[in-house]
Amino acid sequence: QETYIPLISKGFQHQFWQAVKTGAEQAAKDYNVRITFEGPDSETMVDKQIDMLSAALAKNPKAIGFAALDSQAAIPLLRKAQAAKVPVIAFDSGVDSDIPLTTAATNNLAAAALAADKMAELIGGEGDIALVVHDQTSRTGIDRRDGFANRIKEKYPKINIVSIQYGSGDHLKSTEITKSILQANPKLKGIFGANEGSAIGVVNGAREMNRKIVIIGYDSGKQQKQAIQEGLMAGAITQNPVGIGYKTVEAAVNALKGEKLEKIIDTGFFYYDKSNISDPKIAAVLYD
Amino acid sequence: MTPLVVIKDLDKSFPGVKALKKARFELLPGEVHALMGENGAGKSTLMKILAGIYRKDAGEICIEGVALDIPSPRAAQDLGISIIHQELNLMSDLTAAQNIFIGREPKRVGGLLLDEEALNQAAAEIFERMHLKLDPRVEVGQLTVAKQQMIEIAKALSFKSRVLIMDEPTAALNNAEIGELFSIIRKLKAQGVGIVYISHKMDELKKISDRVTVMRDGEHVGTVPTAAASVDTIISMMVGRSLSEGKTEVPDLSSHDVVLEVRNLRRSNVIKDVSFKLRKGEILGFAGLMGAGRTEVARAIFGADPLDGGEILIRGRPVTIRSPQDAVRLGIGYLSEDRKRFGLATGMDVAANIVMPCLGRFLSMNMFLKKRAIREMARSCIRQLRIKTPSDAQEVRFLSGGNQQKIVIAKWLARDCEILFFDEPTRGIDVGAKSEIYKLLNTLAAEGRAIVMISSELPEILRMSHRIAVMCEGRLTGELLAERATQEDIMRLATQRHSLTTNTSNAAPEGSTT
Amino acid sequence: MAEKEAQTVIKSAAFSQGAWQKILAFASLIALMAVFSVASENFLQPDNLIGILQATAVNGVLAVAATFVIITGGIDLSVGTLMTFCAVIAGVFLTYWGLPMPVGIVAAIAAGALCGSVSGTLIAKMKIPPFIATLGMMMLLKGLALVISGTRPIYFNDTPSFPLISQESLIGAILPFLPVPNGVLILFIVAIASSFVLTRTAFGRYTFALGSNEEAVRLSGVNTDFWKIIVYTVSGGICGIAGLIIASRLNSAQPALGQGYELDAIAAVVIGGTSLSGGRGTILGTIIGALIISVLTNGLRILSVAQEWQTVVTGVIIILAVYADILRRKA
Amino acid sequence: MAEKEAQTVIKSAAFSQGAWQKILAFASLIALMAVFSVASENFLQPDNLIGILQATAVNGVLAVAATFVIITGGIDLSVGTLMTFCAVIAGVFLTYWGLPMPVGIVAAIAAGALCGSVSGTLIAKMKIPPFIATLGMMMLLKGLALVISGTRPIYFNDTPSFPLISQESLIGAILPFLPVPNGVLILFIVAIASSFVLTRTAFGRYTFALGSNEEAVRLSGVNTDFWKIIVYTVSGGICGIAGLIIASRLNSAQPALGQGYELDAIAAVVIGGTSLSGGRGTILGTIIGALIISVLTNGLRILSVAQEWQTVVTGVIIILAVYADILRRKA
Ligand SMILES: Nc1ncnc2c1ncn2[C@@H]1O[C@H](COP(=O)(O)OP(=O)(O)OP(=O)(O)O)[C@@H](O)[C@H]1O
Ligand SMILES: Nc1ncnc2c1ncn2[C@@H]1O[C@H](COP(=O)(O)OP(=O)(O)OP(=O)(O)O)[C@@H](O)[C@H]1O
Ligand SMILES: [Mg+2]
Ligand SMILES: [Mg+2]
Repeated sequence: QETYIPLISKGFQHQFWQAVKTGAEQAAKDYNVRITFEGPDSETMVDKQIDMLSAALAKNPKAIGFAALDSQAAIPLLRKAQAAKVPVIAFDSGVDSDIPLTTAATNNLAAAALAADKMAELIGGEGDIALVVHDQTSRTGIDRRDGFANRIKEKYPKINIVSIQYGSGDHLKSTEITKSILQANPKLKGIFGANEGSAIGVVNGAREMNRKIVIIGYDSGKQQKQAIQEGLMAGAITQNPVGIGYKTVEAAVNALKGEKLEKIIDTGFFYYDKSNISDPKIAAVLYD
Repeated sequence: MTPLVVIKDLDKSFPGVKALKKARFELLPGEVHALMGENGAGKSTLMKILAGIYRKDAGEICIEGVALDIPSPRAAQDLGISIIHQELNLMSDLTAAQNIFIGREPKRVGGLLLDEEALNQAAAEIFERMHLKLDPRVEVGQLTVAKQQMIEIAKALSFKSRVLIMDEPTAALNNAEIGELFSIIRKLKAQGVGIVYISHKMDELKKISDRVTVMRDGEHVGTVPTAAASVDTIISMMVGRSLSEGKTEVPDLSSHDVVLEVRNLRRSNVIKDVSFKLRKGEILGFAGLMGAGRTEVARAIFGADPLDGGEILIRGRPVTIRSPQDAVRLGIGYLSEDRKRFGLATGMDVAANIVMPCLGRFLSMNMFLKKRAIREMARSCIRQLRIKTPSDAQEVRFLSGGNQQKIVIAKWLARDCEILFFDEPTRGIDVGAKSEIYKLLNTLAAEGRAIVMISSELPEILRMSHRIAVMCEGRLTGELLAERATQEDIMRLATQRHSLTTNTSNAAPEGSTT
Repeated sequence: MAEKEAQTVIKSAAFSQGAWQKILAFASLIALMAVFSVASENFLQPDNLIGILQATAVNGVLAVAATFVIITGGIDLSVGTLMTFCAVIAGVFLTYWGLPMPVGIVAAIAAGALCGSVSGTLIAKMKIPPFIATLGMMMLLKGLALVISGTRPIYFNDTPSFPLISQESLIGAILPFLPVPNGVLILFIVAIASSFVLTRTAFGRYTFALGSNEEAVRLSGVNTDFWKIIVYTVSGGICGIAGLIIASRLNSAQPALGQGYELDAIAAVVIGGTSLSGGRGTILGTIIGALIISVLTNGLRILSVAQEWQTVVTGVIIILAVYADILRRKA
Repeated sequence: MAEKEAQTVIKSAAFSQGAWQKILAFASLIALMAVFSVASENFLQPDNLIGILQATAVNGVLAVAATFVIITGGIDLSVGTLMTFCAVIAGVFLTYWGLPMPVGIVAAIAAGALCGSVSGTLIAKMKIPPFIATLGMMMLLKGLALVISGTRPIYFNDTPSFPLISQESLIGAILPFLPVPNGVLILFIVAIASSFVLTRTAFGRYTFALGSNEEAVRLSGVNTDFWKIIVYTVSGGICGIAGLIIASRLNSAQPALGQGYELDAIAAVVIGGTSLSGGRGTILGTIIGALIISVLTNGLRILSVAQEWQTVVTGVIIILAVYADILRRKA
């Protein structure tokens, strides 16, 4: 009988999640298991994700991969999985619970702090900057915003964050937001876009306003890579989405074999810019 | 001469109702053929089938000797059949001219653009022919029922058809407009157009029709030449018995208390300084031409529209009425002239409509509906007013027009008000039921209720009222004692202004007695 | 809209009392379930069926709330964010202020009713079209939920009995083979109570009457403004109940959740045969509509249909289900 | 709904021809702009004003599309995802198949019209309520956009003139001080053409007539089904234009975008004074409505109001703007 492992992610349509899915599918092929990959439309839909998890459990899976939008909310179902002896592998961000056997994730706080360091370096350690974030309440949104903002506050007193706005990762909305931020702050030196859609929005906005500012993005995708190559974007943080997907499935397979797993699988993150974008190590974790 | 239309053995059923049973009808060119029958007899249904609105269940329709099927209104139009519906069927957001020519708009620039000018021009020409003073560019939704009815007529005329069906075209019109309509009908008749004329106004029969076909319960009762039949014969064919009529005895009311007094009522320029008194047990007739402001006065007193000034006293005490709710609480009821818009929740059933104003009486613990009591109430009204409906749970919109009107009356009977405004209460009601309603009004008055009856039918006003108030252009132009008043007196008071049609003064006194 | 439905309705009216009719109303739902049962053995498992019911609880309660408003001919876009707002209010009372659970429950429902009455007042007294009034409320409440909660989820860890509201199973405690979660129980209680109120009370009667012909009702001496406000107030209170269910289910008040839920709720109402032009509708229909949505969503997931195809299929089946219902009424 | 508006309408109609009236219709918009100009010097910059116009382009075109449908008394929930679908179609034609730009443009608009005609057919022929038919289409198209694009954005890098559609400025090339982007130009062309069509052609006449009293139109022998399908087809075609504008602006077809846009579009229409019960409405109103939304959003961002408060304020101001409009018509 085939081994079935559903993955419940935080999203589906964004390129980041598609890359995670690619990684998971790759691992599924390598280890000869069947996976499905699902996620709600937006990162606010906590209950919709719970329903997905519930349906996944009804399919008698061998193991489950789960990227919790809110780890507390999922605990009753995770307990159910535990009772049914279905190993749970957390991915993307942690679940506040000891039920998941391991977590394959990026440390978003640290990654965003690295972005802050790069920003500070590029604008010369002083001046006004702003953030365009995808979501005000989701874990990734909060971590990237706080990781960035706290690092600025702690280490760069002369840098001033003048505005933090949220655009749902919608390219168009993020473009409009960027334009109003630039309009309101003529002396703005840089903007951090906290996910792919936000980052592209920032690039579009700056281009439409014809303003030269330092833009630091997050994740990859064709447009972001292109923006970096053309010099519109200074650089971006990339996680290793394909790796996250791959490691999640791999960990599940190992758990089923009865192997002992590390509590954390750090899938790592990198800062990339024009100089190292073609570096094989970086290119491997970027997606189109 | 081949008949224009021959209808044979037509059957039509609606769920729970057999509306037509082997119905027959024949129409000759150049004939005005009256179609008579009680409310719910199946007149409108028969004509709707002829106009392609309903499909027949069985039977045959021949147009000029050819048996054919009329599947859609368009097909009927192509056959030269047009209809004036009993219920207004207008697009209230469009202008008069746009309504008339919907689907047949004149075009320009190779058929691409509407020729609005030609459209208005053509409508104006039709209005001209009807001697109707109306701007073709006015939005229909703002017009009174009467004017809307005139637009329906104009629309039907614009088709230049061979067969013209008029389903109660005069229900909302006054004598002047009726006179105008009749002269148009005579012209069409001379051109060989066949006209089906449905009406509950018996006096119109003699004036306009050549033959009369009577229907009862969906069946053909008989067809007679109008000249050879008396009104009484026709009535007894319709209702299966003869009706006795008599003028109301006017009781001596001078000792009765004044229950309602209105002083110097004002509302923009539609009500100008109206004052009157209403005594207990009195029926006060409100006469006037269309648009005289009678409806406005009733609505204002009832709190449906805000007042600019004036005083209302009930049993000698001044009251403020800000909403219909206040009015009803003070024992005032208002039966609206436009049943579809203001009278009925047509999507709800008969019982729900009847108890709407007095739902409070049918609640236990002020909250829960006493369903049985409601049904009993409804059934007693249905019996009393002979409302033709399969059950009290039938939705009102499936009833015939006259029966809908009876529901509105039943509503206010159930409410049991001290002071009642009846605005055109017998509009669209058959002769049998009309005399029932007259009896009812008399009984109500005898019980000590005070009644204001607004009516555009002078014979009705003269017959029913104890006292007659006449309005013109928002002013009360006079009060008459019913015993001595004549139609001429009323018209004189009512026509101190311009009517909707231009030649009011010569058409007006054309009223007759039934 | 009313006009074109007349034809269908004429024919349906004759049967509308029949029990046969009531069973047929479930036809699409049962057909769907039959298909999924055949397609996957996992579908008809008790656990999964209970999962479906639980997934219906929140949307079902919101749809009941929306039904009241839609019967009056109005529309309520704020149900989703109002639910969230009420959940946040419960969180503030219970977690931030540490008050006892009944207080939190009352506060959430009262907050819902209050917000509903504000919408109702805007609509009835200020004559603002329901679409705009509730759109405004939707945004207002979305923002306020974030402001009040400090843009953070509020957890109910200090109120250990809070999960009781929707997760535990009272029925299961009595009938162990039927572990229906309390959230579902609440849905059915709300539905039955609402259905009773709509068909048996003066309030229900006026709700229908407002949607049928408001002006005629006003001219019958009924205080239409008052009743309209009450309708929105009741609807708001029911959204408060939905807020409690979702908060209990997630053991937290998620302040960003809620937008988009109004569409699901309205869809359930309309799939259930209630007309957006007002004057007619049933709670039973709404519940069936909500179940159709849940069964469809769950079934496609159980069949592991690719997510992009899930939405395609859902769209098509919703249209087909409503079409089947239209054909049934014609027949 | 129709009934309660009668009063207001009666009074408004009296003036409706006046130029004064037309100016007053802008009152809320101008008041908003005045407030923001005073509050921030950055607001009234030419750059920012052009930015506002550009931000209105997509929603404005969608709102125009929705206006047609709403005037008939229907509703179109699929405008947002249809726009995306059309953008993806353009991507497939231009990038995947490498066809010349005009072909892609025609394909996108044709795809929109085709989908619109499907919705129209469902509504007119199968009598499916517009809410359900377009909800189904919304989901269907959302899924199909993902399927066709392979859940990846499609870039237009191989069609170098593609950004021309919305980014470059034709007007700016002629009048250098007025660098209005082409997207805005397209919005105005679409608006003027639509307004012309609605007021001057038989199609426009039937659009209003259908919303006013469909049954009466049918009884007048007009093929109402046919015209209804045409209305949805035209509306779909206009969504196709919106798809081109957004694709050109983002230089890519983003298949995941679009849901939620329908609410903004409908809001613009209703703020602009078009009644959801059909029969009346103007394109000018719709454009003003769309501008009110853009100005509000932009202004609050320029003032750096915290995001949670932005939604609160937006909700309140939308209600107030509509209320002001109601008062104006009464006065
Ligand atoms: N659409 C319908 N659905 C159900 N019953 C209907 C429908 N139309 C008419 N009926 C019923 O058919 C019968 C005949 O109605 P019809 O309208 O033809 O009467 P009528 O002779 O025109 O009466 P009135 O003088 O009151 O206008 C009535 O009992 C009516 O209730
Ligand atoms: N809804 C309305 N909108 C605009 N004007 C109206 C409206 N209703 C009535 N009017 C106008 O108010 C005046 C008084 O009309 P009202 O209906 O009170 O007259 P009436 O004497 O009752 O006549 P009718 O025989 O038509 O009932 C008329 O000039 C009429 O055109
Ligand atoms: Mg009739
Ligand atoms: Mg009158």
